[in-house]
Amino acid sequence: ATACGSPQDTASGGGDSAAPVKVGLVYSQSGALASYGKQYIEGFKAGLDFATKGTNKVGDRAIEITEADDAGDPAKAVSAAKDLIGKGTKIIAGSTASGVALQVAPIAAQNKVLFISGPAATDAVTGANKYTFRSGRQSYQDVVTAKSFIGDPTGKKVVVFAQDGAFGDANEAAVKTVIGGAGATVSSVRAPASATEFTPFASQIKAAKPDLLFVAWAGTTAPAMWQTLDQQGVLSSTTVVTGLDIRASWPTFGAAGSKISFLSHYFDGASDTEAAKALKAKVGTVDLFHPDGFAAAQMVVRAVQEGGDDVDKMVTALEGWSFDGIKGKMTIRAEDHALLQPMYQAKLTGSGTEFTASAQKSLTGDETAPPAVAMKG
Amino acid sequence: MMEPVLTVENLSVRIAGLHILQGVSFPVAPTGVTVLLGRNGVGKTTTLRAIVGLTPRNGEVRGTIRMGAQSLLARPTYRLVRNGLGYVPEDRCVFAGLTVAENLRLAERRGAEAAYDRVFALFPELERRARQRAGSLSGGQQQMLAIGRVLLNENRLLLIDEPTKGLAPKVVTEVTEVLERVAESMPVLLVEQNLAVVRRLAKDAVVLAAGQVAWAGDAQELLLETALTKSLLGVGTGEPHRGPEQAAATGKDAN
Amino acid sequence: MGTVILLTLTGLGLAALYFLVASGLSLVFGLADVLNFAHGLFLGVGAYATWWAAGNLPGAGPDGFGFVLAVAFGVAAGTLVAVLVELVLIRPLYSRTIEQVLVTVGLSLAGVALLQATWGADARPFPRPEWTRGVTGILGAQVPNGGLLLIIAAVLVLGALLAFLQWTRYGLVIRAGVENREMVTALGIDVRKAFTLVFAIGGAAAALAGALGGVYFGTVSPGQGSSLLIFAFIVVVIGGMGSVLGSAYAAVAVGLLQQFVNYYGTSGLGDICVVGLLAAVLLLRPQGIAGKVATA
Amino acid sequence: MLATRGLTWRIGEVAIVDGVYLDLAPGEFLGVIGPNGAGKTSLFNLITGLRRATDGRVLLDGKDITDLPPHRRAWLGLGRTFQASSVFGSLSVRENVRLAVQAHRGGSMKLWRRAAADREVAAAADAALDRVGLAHRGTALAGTLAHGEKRKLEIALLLAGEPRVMLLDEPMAGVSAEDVPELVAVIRSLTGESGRSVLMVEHHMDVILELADRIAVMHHGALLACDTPETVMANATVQEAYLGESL
Amino acid sequence: MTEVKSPEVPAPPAAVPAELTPQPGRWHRVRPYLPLVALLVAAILPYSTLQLPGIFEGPLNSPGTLQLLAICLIFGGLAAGYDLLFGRTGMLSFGHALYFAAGVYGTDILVTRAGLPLWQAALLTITGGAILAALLGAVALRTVGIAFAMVTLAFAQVGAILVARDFGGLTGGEEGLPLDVSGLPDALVGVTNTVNLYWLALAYLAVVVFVVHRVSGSPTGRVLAGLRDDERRIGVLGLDPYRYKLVAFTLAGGLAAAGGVVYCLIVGGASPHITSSELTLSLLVMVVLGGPGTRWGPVLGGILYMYLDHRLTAFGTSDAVDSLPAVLSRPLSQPLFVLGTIFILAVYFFPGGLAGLTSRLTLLRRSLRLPTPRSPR
Ligand SMILES: Nc1ncnc2c1ncn2[C@@H]1O[C@H](COP(=O)(O)OP(=O)(O)OP(=O)(O)O)[C@@H](O)[C@H]1O
Ligand SMILES: Nc1ncnc2c1ncn2[C@@H]1O[C@H](COP(=O)(O)OP(=O)(O)OP(=O)(O)O)[C@@H](O)[C@H]1O
Ligand SMILES: [Mg+2]
Ligand SMILES: [Mg+2]
Repeated sequence: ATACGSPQDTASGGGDSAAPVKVGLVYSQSGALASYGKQYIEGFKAGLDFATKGTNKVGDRAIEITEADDAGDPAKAVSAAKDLIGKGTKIIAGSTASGVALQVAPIAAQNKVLFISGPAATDAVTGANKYTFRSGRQSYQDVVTAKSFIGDPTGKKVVVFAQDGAFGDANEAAVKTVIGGAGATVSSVRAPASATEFTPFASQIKAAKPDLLFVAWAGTTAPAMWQTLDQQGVLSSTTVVTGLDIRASWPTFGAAGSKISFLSHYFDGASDTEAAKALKAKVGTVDLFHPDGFAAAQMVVRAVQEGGDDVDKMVTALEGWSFDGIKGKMTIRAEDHALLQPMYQAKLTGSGTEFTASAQKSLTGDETAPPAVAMKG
Repeated sequence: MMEPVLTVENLSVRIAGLHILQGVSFPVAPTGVTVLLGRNGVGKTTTLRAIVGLTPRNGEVRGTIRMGAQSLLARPTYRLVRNGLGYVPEDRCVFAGLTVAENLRLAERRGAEAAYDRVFALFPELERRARQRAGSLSGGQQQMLAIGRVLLNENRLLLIDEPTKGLAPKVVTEVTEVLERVAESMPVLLVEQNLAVVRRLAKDAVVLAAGQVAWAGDAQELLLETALTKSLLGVGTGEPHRGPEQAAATGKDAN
Repeated sequence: MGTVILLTLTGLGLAALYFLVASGLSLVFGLADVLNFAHGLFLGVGAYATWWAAGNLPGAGPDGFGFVLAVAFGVAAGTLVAVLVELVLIRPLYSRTIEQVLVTVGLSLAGVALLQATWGADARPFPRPEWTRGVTGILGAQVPNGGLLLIIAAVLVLGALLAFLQWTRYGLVIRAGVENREMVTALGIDVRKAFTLVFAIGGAAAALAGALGGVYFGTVSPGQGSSLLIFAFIVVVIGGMGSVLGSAYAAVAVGLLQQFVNYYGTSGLGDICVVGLLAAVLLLRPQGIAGKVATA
Repeated sequence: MLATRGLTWRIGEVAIVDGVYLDLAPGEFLGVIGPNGAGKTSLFNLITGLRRATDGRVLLDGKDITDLPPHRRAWLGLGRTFQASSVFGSLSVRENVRLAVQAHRGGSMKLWRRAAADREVAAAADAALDRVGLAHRGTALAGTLAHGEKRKLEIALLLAGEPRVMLLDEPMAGVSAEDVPELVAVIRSLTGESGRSVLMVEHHMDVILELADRIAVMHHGALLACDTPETVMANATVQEAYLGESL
Repeated sequence: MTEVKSPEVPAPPAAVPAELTPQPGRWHRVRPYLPLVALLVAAILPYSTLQLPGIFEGPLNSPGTLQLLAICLIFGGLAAGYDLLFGRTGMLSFGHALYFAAGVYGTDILVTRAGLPLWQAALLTITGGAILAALLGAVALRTVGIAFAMVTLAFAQVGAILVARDFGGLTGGEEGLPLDVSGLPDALVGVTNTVNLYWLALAYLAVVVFVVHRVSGSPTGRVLAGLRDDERRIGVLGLDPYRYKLVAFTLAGGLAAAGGVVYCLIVGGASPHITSSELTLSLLVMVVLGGPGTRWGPVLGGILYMYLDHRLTAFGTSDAVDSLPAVLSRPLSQPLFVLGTIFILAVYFFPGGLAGLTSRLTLLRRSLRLPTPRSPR
């Protein structure tokens, strides 16, 4: 090899129509979201298998996957993305954490590569730029599902209980638009994400006497939060809606679990599609973020099929595309790349460490569609 | 001559690359006071600390140090002390945050009677100030506490580093008297700059110079020979001399 | 009225948790002079060991005597780890404070990662007696029993620690050894034993906090210890390094402040107030509430 | 020149320094003696501002300096040594003195000049080292000096500041007998120059008697006597409280 | 009033700044030029296509490698700046991350939210960072020792809370704030231009090292070294310790803010990771790992730390680790486990830090050449 080169070299991808297609997966293999990442990658592999019918090839081009760990840190994700792009990767997928997705998205746009965000739920990924897509659901879709629990919202009183920060802000805003916009009065109780003692907040909620309580809480303090809401009698006095997290978290709801109405992105048994069967055959028990990986693989295959090495063609091929995913019919909305998909109402039953979720109702992708946003870049 | 209580042979200490002691050998007689003399920085403190196993971690000790047939090198300090080696350091090192009583209590040993009456008889001040924090004692008071602490137990040998440093003349006299009485019952290896004190106490003397023993023998003989003293210590001893060598209090107090 | 009582008692519960974490930290910090960033690890070990014992140890379980046994096992495990850490890692580094910080930081990273490697990153439901899930009505307030349990434990630990330090010979040795380790040895005392003991006590207190914290939170997760640590540090500093009693006062102040401000003020203000309290205390009394006035 | 007016420092109920009135004339050498714990070091701490007096005033040239921080007092010409050597252990001996010289020449912030390049400072520092006989140890780290050598360095640091009023706290402590006359000569030469005043605590009576114009005796924080050496030595109370019977 | 001494700060191991003790020897004449040579080598590094398998993913001139190197260089500079406080003045600040974070968020907000041109944003940010340091330092420096460490930690904690609270949507909360690159010079955008970011980082490092070197060799630097040993003595010599410490604190804060500006460009945004107290702790680790109070130690420590932090994620997922038995591979696949273990080992095997290594090697070499004669007898 030569020892000298230009500092602005980047490997040019493709050109050779039989060369493998490089796909980079940047997600959390370690760190706090490692188990989300694990589901994502299992789902992706099953999805790739499903979409290529076990060949791992699109046409005669093999799909070559490179995985990189971001440990939940945007700086590491950006480094990994730059490294992959420098090596000629045209497709990057992954992003377990919202912060990571938001910082990788501009990199993709600057370098004109396709980026398919994963489990990151932030609404801001939708419409971030022309090159950015998402394979999972977004907060807005959660909230629309929550709305389905109260029938006619007119004149009802809704309280949002959420963490400080962007995640809480997004949820509060979504509830105000969706449920408030439909005629309910929405107020909120916010707590620091680091809080360990929830009695003051439970008291505030109880004093507000809501018809519906929407809880948006992520993190390890959630069980303590639920227990406090239960102990202070909040769960038994009103309808409480929250998102159903991964299976591992179900037992942590304890007794509170049966008193909560869950909206769900996905759980084992929520759907019975071909894709779901294929996935289940691969991974055994399906969990929350398997579908995100699965859909990402489906999108990657579609992009390569239609676009080859041309990223702009890939984008065109994905925009407006509908496909049969794990959850049923999924549609990539052309205007802002939102992924319209079915959502579920669920109930948790069981005790000890054995809990099962069952679907109460499922909502179609159109029913839960978020309002379209303008493409930012 | 009787079997020495402690024998130092060919002791060599390096600290941080400096060769401070270069083959020092001397015996310590089983009775009375053996005094270690020498100019500032010659390595007197270093010698005592090597004996009691407190050479700093960047130091290196070679040679032999024996108490009877037993070698002292490479044994942890606390064991040496429990075996009857009492040590009063140069800068006193009382525990500033503890009371006087607690400082003394710390020196008690399991299974041995602590001789409080002896200590309080020698230093009544300590009894009066039993509940004062040692850190707020003056320099001299701290020195008394440091000596008192070691007298609480029976020892086979006492190592005392400049006990009169920083003490008022009156207290120097008191301390000297105490040491004189102590020396009746146990041998002492004393580092002292105050020649008046040396004259009063010392039986044997060892003079260090340039990292080696320059002179060893009978202390009174040394002090009588003005020329010899002058050449070894740089001072005349013609008349009783309240040495300028009286050093000041250091330690954690005051300032 | 009910609200005030509720906030006070739950605030005290929080304070008790802080105190349990902080007391061990304070002892090790103030007395052995080790800024122990690995304290969170001891907490995690205690919590996981309790969790494991409740499921796997014969005789132990989530309720009644079985639970006591599980907690005892957890505390023993935490103590053991703390002692090992002291013997193997800290002991060679006494009087090299910065290196100790480095080692304990390394240890906290590695240890938490190890917990995560073994049991996964996700929170696990914690075994706990039925009683602790309930509430007790006190003057119209529904006070969680988990908090009450913490308060009782904290008071017992406080009493035991004070008695130990004041009245035992080891307590004395520990207090002296902090000032001048060398001189303690020169009085014929094996000071290293005392420091090991301090670590054992710290480890035990942390492990107990971990186990009871598990009851309180309902779950155990690898990072739980570290997230409590920052408040524990604040409590230690406000209370005065090395002062167990000071830690108790400070814990109560911090717990109540957080609780009340979070209720009456806006969210997040509680934490900021605690930080403000810390700054104020340090500026007015740099040695903390009960810190010793060192003579300079 | 330097005066204290009822200077008092209490800790709780105890008066460590108890209403001390002292006057130090220009060029005067005042020795301070007193038993251990009499409050001599504490008095120095009050005068130099390391401790805040609970009561009373400190005047320098008639100006009230009681509320000034230590460095402001140093600017006005107050310098001291410490009973327990306090030198900059991680700097070389020469750097120690250079720092003191630099402090004396005005402590303005110089972030961008090379310290080593300042020849004047270096020369002044070397001169100070020479005077105490430490020139040969210039490159040694101050922290590794033997006790006696640190004492000398302390004095060199003081000299470098060219103070008008010097407070010496047991300067002879731990100095080799051999070097004492030399050091005494250095201290004496200080006073000769341009009306400098010295306040010196020393337990060593020979030195005090040799140098001091007047001697102040402290006892239990209070000033017992302040007079010529002869008068003080003859004072029965002093004999009893301080000197004790001769060895 | 009695003066009160707060409990001992863990005083940094005393080291004589190299520039204060002239070292005679063979190298004497070459030495001053070594840094320049190193700088030159680092500057032309991106022209090399050298492959260092196992050390970097791609050749030296690939964007991934350059990005990683750039981040390492930034932290090298950051550690060197922190050493001005810790190693050279003996101030143990636990809140240095705050000024770095102020640099990152300041730039990001001014560019993205206020739309300022980069140079204005950078200038404002650095000035602002220094002023912030001056203001907070003025308060914190009223305490000493551990109390000082804790007050600075507390201030940094407030910073972290403010960022997490996301007031007015300014900081993006836990999701962070991607940098809007539309107003940026083209040379700083895109993967192909990573090399420019690398040079920028190198320039930052060079500036910090030069400033720190210059300052610690200056009369003021000597006072700082004196402060490290005995603050009381400095006061009695006629220097105001407070003023000098404040200058050092402000300068270090300004340098950290400048580092934040460059870091923001390199990573392309801000995320709350950089506000955590762990970052300050890492700075401490970097400095101690390298050797406090030495010219190159902190730089090397910072570079090494960041390198390990980023590369260990790749190591953990490598096949070599995967093929080990589970007892080993599970912990080894946790980057933090490996990093933590490395610190611990480093403390035992490189006491005095990396910088101490050279002197130890010299000692070794010398003793090999002329074995010390054992004294006879
Ligand atoms: N930790 C150390 N590192 C480097 N040098 C040291 C150390 N301790 C002592 N020394 C050096 O060893 C020599 C002997 O010191 P030591 O304290 O034993 O002298 P000394 O005879 O007790 O003097 P003094 O009468 O002043 O107490 C001195 O030159 C001193 O500089
Ligand atoms: N911080 C403090 N707290 C309580 N008591 C103190 C404090 N500092 C000094 N003292 C007490 O004040 C008295 C005077 O102490 P000081 O150090 O001034 O005496 P001194 O005259 O210098 O004695 P010496 O000659 O022994 O050095 C002593 O009794 C001492 O115990
Ligand atoms: Mg000595
Ligand atoms: Mg004194």
